[in-house]
Amino acid sequence: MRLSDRAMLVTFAVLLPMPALFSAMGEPFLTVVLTRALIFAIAALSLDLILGFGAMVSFGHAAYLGIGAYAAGILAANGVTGLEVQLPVALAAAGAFALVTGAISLRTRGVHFIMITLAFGQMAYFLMSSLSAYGGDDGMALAGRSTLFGADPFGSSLRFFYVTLALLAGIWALLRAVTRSRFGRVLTGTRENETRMQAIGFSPFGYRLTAYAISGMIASVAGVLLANHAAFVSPSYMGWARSGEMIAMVVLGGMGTLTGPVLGAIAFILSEEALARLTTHWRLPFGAAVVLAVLFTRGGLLGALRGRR
Amino acid sequence: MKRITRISALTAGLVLTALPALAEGVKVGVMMTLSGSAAVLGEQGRDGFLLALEEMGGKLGGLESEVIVVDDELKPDVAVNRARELVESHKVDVVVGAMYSNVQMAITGPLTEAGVFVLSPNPGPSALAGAGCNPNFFAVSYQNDQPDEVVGAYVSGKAARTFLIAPNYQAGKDHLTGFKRTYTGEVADELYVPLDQMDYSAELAQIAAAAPDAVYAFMPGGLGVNFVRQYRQAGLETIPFYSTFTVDEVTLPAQKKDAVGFHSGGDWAPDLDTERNRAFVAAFEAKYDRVPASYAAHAYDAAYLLDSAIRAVGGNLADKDALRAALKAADFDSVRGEFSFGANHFPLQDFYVTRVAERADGKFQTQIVEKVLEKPVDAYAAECPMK
Amino acid sequence: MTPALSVRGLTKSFDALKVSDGISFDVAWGELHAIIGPNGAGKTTLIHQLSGSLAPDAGRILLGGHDITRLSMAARARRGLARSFQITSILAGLTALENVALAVQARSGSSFRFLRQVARESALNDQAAEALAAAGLAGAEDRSAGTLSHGEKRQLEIAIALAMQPKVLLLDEPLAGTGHRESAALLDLIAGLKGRLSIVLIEHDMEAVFALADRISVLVYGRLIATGTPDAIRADAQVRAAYLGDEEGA
Amino acid sequence: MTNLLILQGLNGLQFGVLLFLVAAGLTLIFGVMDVINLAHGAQYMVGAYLAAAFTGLAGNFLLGLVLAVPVALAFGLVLEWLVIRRLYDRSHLDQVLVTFGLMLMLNEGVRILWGSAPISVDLPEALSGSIPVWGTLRYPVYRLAILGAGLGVALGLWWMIHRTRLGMLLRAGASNRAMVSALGTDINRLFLLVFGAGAMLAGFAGAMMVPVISAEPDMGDTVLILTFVVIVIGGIGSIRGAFVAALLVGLVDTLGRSFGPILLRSLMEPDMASQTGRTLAPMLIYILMAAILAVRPAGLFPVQR
Repeated sequence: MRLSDRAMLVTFAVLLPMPALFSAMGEPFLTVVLTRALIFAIAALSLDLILGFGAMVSFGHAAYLGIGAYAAGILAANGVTGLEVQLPVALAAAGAFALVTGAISLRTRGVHFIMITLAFGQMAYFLMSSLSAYGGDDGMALAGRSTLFGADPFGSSLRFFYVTLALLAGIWALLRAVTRSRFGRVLTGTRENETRMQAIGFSPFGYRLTAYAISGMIASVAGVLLANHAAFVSPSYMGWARSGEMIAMVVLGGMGTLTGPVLGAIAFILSEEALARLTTHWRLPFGAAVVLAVLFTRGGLLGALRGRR
Repeated sequence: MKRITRISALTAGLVLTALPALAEGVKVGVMMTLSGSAAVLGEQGRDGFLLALEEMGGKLGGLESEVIVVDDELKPDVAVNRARELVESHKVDVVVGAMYSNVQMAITGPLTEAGVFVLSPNPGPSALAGAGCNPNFFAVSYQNDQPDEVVGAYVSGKAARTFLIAPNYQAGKDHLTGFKRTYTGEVADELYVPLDQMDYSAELAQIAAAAPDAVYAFMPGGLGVNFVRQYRQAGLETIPFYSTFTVDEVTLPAQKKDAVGFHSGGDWAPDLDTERNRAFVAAFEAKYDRVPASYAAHAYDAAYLLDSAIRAVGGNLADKDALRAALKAADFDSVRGEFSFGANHFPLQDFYVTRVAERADGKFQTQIVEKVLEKPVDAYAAECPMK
Repeated sequence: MTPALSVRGLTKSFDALKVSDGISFDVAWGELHAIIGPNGAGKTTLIHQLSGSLAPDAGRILLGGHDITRLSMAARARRGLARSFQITSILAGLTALENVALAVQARSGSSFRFLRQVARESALNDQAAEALAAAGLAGAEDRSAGTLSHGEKRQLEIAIALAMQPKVLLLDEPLAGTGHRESAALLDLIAGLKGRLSIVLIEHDMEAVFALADRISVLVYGRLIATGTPDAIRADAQVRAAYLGDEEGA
Repeated sequence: MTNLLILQGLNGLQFGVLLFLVAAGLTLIFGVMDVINLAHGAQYMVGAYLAAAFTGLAGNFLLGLVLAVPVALAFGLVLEWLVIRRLYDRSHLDQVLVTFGLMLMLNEGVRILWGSAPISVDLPEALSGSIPVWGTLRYPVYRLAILGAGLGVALGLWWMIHRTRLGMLLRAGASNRAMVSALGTDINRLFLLVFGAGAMLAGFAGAMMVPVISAEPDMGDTVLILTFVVIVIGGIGSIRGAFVAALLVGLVDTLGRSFGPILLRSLMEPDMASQTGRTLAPMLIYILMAAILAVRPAGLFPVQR
């Protein structure tokens, strides 16, 4: 088994008993914090598909998080709380947005791609900010928790945690399959050498666009979870700084592996939460940590793990 | 009595007087915006509350208090998380907060459902005043529209055409709605600007072109600083400037002379002539070396309100109904003078129009021009089912 | 019989400079057709136009009689036009086998398959291993392509091209940058391909060209000044004056 | 209407030259050094804070401005020396992350040093007030001064880039990096210089704006994003492109905000129009950028590489 897979199984094994441990410590709230980290792990995984496997540096990925959150929020505000409706709507909306913006963005390369995805992210942000029927810039409280065929998967923080963990595991397995499929190999090939891929008969555009859409759709699942977790939907989910944070999670965790982003997201959210408890000026040490981590480590957390072997 | 001083886990450098986790003590969460450029308001609120607590020797209604100060970062999703943490981890009895309406709307539901009382030191959103009023929520401030209604009523007799401007978010629309509710003249135009805009040259040109008799602005915090200065620079000061939350003690240190003579409206000003207020302003300025704003005054009142209620129930926090009734009674000495709660747990109090002036010591503050409304009932109270 | 590749009046200018000036030639089935010319003659521009990374201003390119002038590089590749690159162009992060298997994958079925593990598709792997072996890289299947030696990378390029089962193979200076022993091995490899598929060879090594080619075209300042058998080219006065003479004189 | 158009045109131009000052440095840093610098907006903020601080010390804004510019330059040089030069052989992704981290640090740093409250500066008497420009309409003197200073800097940059050896190196560097080394120039010194100059220009822009918008934390973020839009529209590495795109963005944004709702009102109900206008106005420049990139993926004035 590859190192990445082994590290992931260990991670799942460590995560599984955490809520019980937190209860025993008398800190049950940490389960809630960890759930948030797992939601971002899903988002980071989705970003890694295009960033790590497709070399597409999207600086607007937070938009998909927001699309998912708003799909849940707007439907809930109109009385539709079933995930059986919310998830397909979120997936469809995110997929459609990704196909349209991706088709334009993927005409560009390098820095231009980074910038145009940023611009589309900002457009989505401003659009939601002006949706005054759904809270506009303020956002809105989630009218009701999402249900699944009448069941209440987010009813307690414990249930929420395990539902999120299960989704994370499922998405991890799905992406593991996708990255090792024919499609995944073509995607990885375009990352390595686009001209070579064209010379053997692949037009990268279609593959890239497909990956871009899959990535956006998975991120929207994280968005639906995030809306339920915060019981709130806000345009601030879609800001460009959030996109930057997601890139940091992927790169600091180790991009192009499927375990790296998960570890990166967990480390990122937990250290953010921990620093915020120490000082209101937590962004200073946090920024410094990002700078130092990128400058002095290569290959992210997983790379460090690999280096020690 | 010797007291153990402990630094709250959430705010290094903020020293509070409290005993750790006493079963019979009272736990208070103070949720304010303490980071980002919006932090100035939150710092006022926090300092006002802590000043009152210090005056009371760290006790509230005779109980030892533990105060946990948290930063909502002005992000509703972060705020909800921190609120849940206050309930689940810290098991607070009361939360004093927040500073902005969007955060207030996000946290009030989860907190009150968990049986926690919420005292707002500033936002009084309409959604919590009318049909959505909440037995465990008390606005120690005002209903959001009221300051605007005061100014609207005042301007009605003075300007026939008024130009309105506010940021493009819910509170902006609410505040302009409040103004229009009492303003009887003609609205020249209504502009909504993006929240993150800093340069208002285009809007000022439109105001100049419209040549109204007066301008009414709701441009809170940093927006107001820039707007007021640019208003002056554009040579528009000949058009009378009325506002709410645009020129106050939070923005004046930056606006300085540029805001002098500009009007605002509210339920309090540093020069409000009550004995309690004189003492509060003096103590606040002595401790923090700046002029208190209404956010500090409200938070200060919230602490004394809480003190009075806990004392009234004899420290028995478990009896929520009794505590609610005691809070509702508002049997405390407010810096605002006469103060009581209406059926919807929003205050009944007097409102004033104020004007910015430079003090003898070179600092700037708002000063009361005249009392405009006497103990008005807010526009939404009738829809509230609570009696 | 229609030639494997035919080029008609290919013209390309950069600003005022004509880099391809009405180039026409045919490559017969199974022929190894070399194109030589001094530096700056426009060889690279020509191969870019043939492979599809550069669009000509005028002229036509026919592959097995079908006009491919307006097709993208990928579409040409799918129709049977393979190329190697002057500067080695491989997928460095993948293994040698994966590099070649991708080329097999490109011509066998859809690549929009998302769940089945591609590493387990024995049809792809077997054909890829065959192509590797044919290019002299048997045993290197699982090595990361980036860690191969320079000569091995050139062999890998040829293996990739072979795996595409092309009608026409464009070899852009396959010997560039290789050492003596490596280039000898590559020459053997190319000689072994001769007759099995049509090859357009661009190469600086004159000895190699004259030993391998069935026919040679000489490109000078964007124009083909002669096409013929090696002997005919050697004897051509125009060529000697414009090119070989220069070189011998230099 | 004509009056308003003239005023808003001036406003748009003034906004445009301001964006150009920030964008000029960023596009050179991209073009010549191939570094994405997300901390560039923070340097604009640093310039604003420096001007505010020095004005406080010197008691005079013009003196504060004069002091702030060299310190902003020095700040840029130190930043290059400490961090940025470690990024030259890194991927764009690493650059994005490191400068993102820097941006967080700088934003928080000024908050620690100067607090969260906005800091403002009084205008010098000579530049305050407004003058009539057209009929009864007046325009602030200081904004005209900004417009003039911005155009002056643009002219100076044009002269430097097209008439000096340094400019020749910069143009060469933007299209062919190897050539600069071949010309025997110390590439590290050139990069240090470019980064410092970029920081100085951004700092100068921030310093000039202090009397108008006051210094506050995070003020650089919005500017940064707008500047990205500018240099991407203009073509990365092209000063001329940055100039044209900056004016374009300035005018489109200002006129769109002002006249968009007026135009929409002739098409639909007033309520609907103002709602739609509010939604579209902030998105306008992003739509512009997407449209331009969809047609010209490398921007209006692509630099040949």
